[in-house]
Amino acid sequence: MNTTTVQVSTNGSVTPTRPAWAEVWLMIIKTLWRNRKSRVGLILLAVFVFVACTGHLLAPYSVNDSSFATSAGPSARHWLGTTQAGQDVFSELLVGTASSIITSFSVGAIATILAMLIGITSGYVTGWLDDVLSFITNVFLVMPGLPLLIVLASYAPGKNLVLIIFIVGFTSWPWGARVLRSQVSTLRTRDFVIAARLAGDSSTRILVREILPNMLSLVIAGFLGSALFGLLTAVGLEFLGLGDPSQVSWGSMLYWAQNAGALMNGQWGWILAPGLCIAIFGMSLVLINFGFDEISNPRLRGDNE
Amino acid sequence: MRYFARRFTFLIGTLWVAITLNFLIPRLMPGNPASVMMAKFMGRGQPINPAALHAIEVMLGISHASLMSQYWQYLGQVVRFNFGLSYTQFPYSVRYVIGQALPWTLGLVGLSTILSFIIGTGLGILAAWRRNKMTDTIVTSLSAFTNAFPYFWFALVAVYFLSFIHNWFPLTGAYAIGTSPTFSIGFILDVIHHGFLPALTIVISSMGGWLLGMRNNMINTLGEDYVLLATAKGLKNRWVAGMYVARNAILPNITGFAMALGFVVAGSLLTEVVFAYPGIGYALYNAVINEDYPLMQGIFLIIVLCVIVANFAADLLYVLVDPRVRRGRA
Amino acid sequence: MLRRTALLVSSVFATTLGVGSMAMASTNSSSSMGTSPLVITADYGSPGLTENFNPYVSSHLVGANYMYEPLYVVNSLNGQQTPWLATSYKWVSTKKLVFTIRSGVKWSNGKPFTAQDVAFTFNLMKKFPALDTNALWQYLSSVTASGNHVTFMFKTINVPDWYYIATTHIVNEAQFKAVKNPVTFTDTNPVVTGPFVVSTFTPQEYTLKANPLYWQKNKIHIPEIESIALTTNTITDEMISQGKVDSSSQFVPNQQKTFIAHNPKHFFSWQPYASPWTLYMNLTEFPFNNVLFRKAMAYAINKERIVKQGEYGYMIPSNQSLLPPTMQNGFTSSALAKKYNYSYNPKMAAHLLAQMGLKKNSKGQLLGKNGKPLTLTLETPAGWTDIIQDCQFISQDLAKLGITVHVQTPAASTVTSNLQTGQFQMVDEGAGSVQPWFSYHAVLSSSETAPIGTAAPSNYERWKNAATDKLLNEYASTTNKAKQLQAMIGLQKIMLTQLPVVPLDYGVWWDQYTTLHYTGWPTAQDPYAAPSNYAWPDYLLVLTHLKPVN
Amino acid sequence: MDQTILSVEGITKTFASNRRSRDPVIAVNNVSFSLLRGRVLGLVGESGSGKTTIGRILTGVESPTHGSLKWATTGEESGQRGKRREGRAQDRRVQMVFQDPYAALNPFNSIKYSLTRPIINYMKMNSSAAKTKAEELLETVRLTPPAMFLDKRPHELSGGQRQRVVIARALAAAPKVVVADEPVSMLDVSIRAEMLRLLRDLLAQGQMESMLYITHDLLSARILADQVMVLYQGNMVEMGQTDSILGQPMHPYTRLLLDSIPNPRRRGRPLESVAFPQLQSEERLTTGCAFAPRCPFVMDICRTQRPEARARDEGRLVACHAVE
Repeated sequence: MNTTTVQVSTNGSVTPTRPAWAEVWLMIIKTLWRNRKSRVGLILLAVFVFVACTGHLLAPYSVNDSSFATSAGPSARHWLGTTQAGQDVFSELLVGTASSIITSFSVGAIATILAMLIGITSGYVTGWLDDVLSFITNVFLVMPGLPLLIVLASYAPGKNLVLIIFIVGFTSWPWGARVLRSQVSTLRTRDFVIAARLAGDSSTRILVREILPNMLSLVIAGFLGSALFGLLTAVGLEFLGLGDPSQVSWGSMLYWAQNAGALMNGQWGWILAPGLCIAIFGMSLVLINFGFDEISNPRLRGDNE
Repeated sequence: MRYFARRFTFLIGTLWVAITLNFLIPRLMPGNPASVMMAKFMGRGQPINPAALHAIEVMLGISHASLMSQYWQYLGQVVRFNFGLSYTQFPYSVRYVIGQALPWTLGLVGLSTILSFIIGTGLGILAAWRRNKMTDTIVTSLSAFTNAFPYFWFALVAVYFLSFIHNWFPLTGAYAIGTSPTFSIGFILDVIHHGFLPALTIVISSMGGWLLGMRNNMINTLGEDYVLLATAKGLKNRWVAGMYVARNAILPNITGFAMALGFVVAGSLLTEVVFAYPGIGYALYNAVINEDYPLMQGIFLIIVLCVIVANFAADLLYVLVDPRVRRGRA
Repeated sequence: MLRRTALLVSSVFATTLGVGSMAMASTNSSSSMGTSPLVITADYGSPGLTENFNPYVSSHLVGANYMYEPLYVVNSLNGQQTPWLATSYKWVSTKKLVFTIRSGVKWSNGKPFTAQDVAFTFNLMKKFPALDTNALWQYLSSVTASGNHVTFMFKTINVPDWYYIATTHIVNEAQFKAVKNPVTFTDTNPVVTGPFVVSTFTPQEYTLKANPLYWQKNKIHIPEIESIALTTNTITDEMISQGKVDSSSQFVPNQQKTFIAHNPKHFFSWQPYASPWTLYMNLTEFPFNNVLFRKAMAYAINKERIVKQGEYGYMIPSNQSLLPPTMQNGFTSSALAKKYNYSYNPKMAAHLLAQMGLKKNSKGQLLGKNGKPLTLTLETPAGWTDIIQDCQFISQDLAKLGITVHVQTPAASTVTSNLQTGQFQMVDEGAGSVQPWFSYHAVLSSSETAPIGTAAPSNYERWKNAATDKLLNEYASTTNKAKQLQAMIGLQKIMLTQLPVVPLDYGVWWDQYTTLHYTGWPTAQDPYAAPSNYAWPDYLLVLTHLKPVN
Repeated sequence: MDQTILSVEGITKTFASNRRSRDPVIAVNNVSFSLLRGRVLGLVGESGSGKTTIGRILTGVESPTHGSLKWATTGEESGQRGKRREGRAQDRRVQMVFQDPYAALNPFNSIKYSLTRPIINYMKMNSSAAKTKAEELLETVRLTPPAMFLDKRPHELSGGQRQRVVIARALAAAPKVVVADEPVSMLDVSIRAEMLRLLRDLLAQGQMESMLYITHDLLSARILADQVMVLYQGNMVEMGQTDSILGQPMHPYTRLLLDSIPNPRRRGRPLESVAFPQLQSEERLTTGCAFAPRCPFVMDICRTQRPEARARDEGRLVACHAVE
């Protein structure tokens, strides 16, 4: 992974020592920022995260305020109209950003942690454990996710966001695990890893200090991919009525809008806005991943820099 | 042949995992399947006749045997494609309901997968060939956007504008109401007319993946030594060179093709719901909202079976396309 | 798959015979008789229809209700009785009921309909208990035919059960005798007494044609019924708004705008009230075991907001008596209703809670017995969007009183199972039944309840009261109208003063119809039947009332 | 004087070429040698000759399929090391200097981290003592002032500086044997000789007891190695004192190697790019002399019988039927 192209100033002997991980992050962010596509993605993502944090403050009305005319189309007071229960759609969109992004990132995090546990173990060990883990990974890779999720979610005793996050998270790790496994099995034979072994380091230390920093970009790329997959899957489940409809999110907005016949009723804003938000948020993740493709694949470098 | 045997073992192993999951999930979840059935078969708020309860239990084969013996029995039934009786379409069997729905999904998913693969791969080649030009920027950015679409949302909007407002396409179903399925030109045209918009939404939402994958493969292959060599040797005809590269770059996409099938199936599930297309996805949705658990489980297994058989087929196709695999050295 | 091939083959034959034409969108195209078929959407095709007209199988197609007939048609709105396959009935004693069977009725195969068919129908249910979904044989001891009379003997007195006996689909003995297992019989070619017989079937629609041997042939002006499978609500909404369907019975959001406004002269909806959505509370638990708390609930919940914002204004707030307005005739005391009028009054609710001795903490949260803030759960099935919305309103209303309510939406079967076993705090569910006594019996009778952990048939809140049981029994064991009214008023008083459950808003009979092709639909002015095309046995009345537009 | 430190006895290493092939590749075929105190053994051969594999077996990163390593001082067999799972703690007595100083140092770790790890692990020092020791080591490899280098990261150093760090790290474990695998081939030509001299000096200072120098470059072996062993496709073809091998090569392959060395007076090509027909691993001869297909003096016996290594004068060993 010949990626050490970042130049850090060498002003004398007083260069403060950054911890290794900070170095890794710095390099990644710099590389991302240099790529035009991933820069756009980062900016978009920042906007969404900002709205997620401040949505309840930005929203013109409370999402619990159902005192407005019901099922109204867009107007000056209600930019995206109102719901069948008389809530302001625009406020729901802003407030719902938080739970949608939390869903997306939590799924990404769960899937990434599982992918790391399974993929790295499988890549670092050899023999039967690797065989077993690889088999499980491949099986779940082939297993069509959404039908499995639907079956799981419909058997689940209660419908709530946390449950959806866990179910989606626990079924979306295999792709990442596979990528990480092959990366680890390559890194395992690198000279600096052998050197660390000769230096007497333990396997755990080698993993954490030698191998992981060198695959962080892959891990993050996997995280972004899972986050996108997680958002789309969670939205799909919510749309099918398998989510928690009381939780204001983009997916539950689409569920309510569809059930209230929003398009038939001329309330296009109610359907279009959450869908567009999902697509643009998802696009920001895809765009950032373009940057990661280039970090892990030097041949793609030079794209639109 | 050893390659074939390995892939076949994997196919069987995956099926076994799916079947076992399918067996375990309902049994590990809280809740009593018998009470679901009772709620379905008895009128709500009406007196319950205990004899009727028992009769229904026996009829639906609710077993109180041990988990292991239920498992063996279940395996035996699955092998014979016997998934029991559907609750909502009682007394029709799950197999019958699936048999009704499956051909439509196979047609829709099959057609749209092939279309999206061809279009996406083609555009990917184009984007790689015109790398960093206007075409590339537009095509890749657009596909980043379509890749992040929720399939069903796109379908909702499409059905509203193209079918409801403009009446260009039918609103629902797989063929016109009032016609019966026959093998006639008129009927086939009708089916295509009905399937066009669902297929289109699937193609648009799923081709981005092929496009980006193919573009990356192309750029990688273009950097390979043998391509540089070929160019140096004076393979001046850009078209020939392009095809030469594309043929090699497409190989990883073929495995991706099989992998992605699972995603396309998932996408088609939601699309079928929006279009009320009488396929397996819409059947699954209805099974879920009506809590028709036998049907739901049967459909899950059939989808798994289709996807992994398609995977297996793609593996075999890969052997045909890539001689290195054939010699057992990939 | 075999069936499918058979279907293809048969339709090929049909095509060559010129019966099933390949015309695209034959919807509402004129038939050969010059009158449009009646186009309805009544059955959910999920994903396609499955051919099944066996009236005893719960998944049968609605069309079975237009072919098989009962002894009496009873208006589901007001209990009005119309003699149908029987001409009269008589309670010889409270344990002996005799129906006189109509003569001159023919089965669609040309054979005469007899009392023997009726007796056979009921004895078939005895033989196959799975068919007996109304548990008739819990009370019956025998059913016998002699001449044109059918005699029902009861082992337990149950006068109201007349309703279920009178409205049972009567089947042909010769046909069903040959069926090995009527529980899984799909009855694709039914032999019937009713106005229609099966014509064609595809997974997307089926057609019924007028029965040429029908005994009230003069009342049937519909040559053909075309029943299109319901798919998604949205798509059906789009179809009805384009006038492609004559009768549809489903929930249409905002139908004034999405349906009626498209053609106000011809598009209509009359949705009368049915039994109420009700708040079940677990009476074995604090605080629901205190009548003051239940009264506080009745005052605290803004039912007006529920019907206007949660239910699109289709519904009206429910009376605490549990009976819908149409059923209160002759069964209610208006004086009582006036005296116990639980209209929205949060102050009164707060007052009642204070009277219970519940204190608030500094954050304004109401404290329970253990000194911790009172936190309750309210369940309703996933997918029932309007009810979920209602529950959220309830949660907001109770929050104003300092009570935290978590709305949970598990699968419908989980809710049912929780209700049955008593593992719940509050549930918003439908309560009540077609006839007043059944409503009270189901919700209040101690015979319909069970200890926590054991499945209770319908008294989920676990109301156990000797006085209630006595009143229910008094009603059931007399045919004397005056005595029945007395019992009814006693039961209402219990509902109004003890509030075992809190009814919220009345459900409605969903209905959309057009006068483009047919007139004579039931309306508020002429409520001769419940208007929904799934309403059994009411829709037989509708079909015998409809007249084509020229 | 020639005290054996570590003797390598008949090691063979085979790899399964991949999971589906039945014929394993023989990377090293029955090779024996001894590492002597204060001496450098040069291991010479073209790429794929098995020299790197031998180096890795010495370090314990890989284990031999057959044969053993024996520490002369204790008589301890190191052969059973192969039974250990990979990834376990290694024998600190053998350390390694890698070919590519860019790949041998983790770009994300500081020089201090890389250097102090073996000290902390093997010397059981605390981190401040380890830091002092690391500074000493940097001075030993002539990176001064050491404080300036400790906090740097690999990409802030030049190739030569990095290789010095790699050498310092190898010394940090106080090894008996250092395996230097092409330590200068990736470095700038101008500093190669200096680096080789550094290694020579370190051995002379007693920083290690013996060294195995792996190279494809016979000329560099002349600078560093006391003895040379020439490998061809995993087989030892010739071994002896460096001067005598270079001065009087006996095996045809050694001669070929010498002929292909770029000579300022005789224009030629470097060895690595000599267009020898590279043989597919499966097609390697399992009987007869491995070099036979390319040997200009090939005889019938060469194709049927594997030549034994036979002792010549001055401890010279040659495996060739043609050399009598």
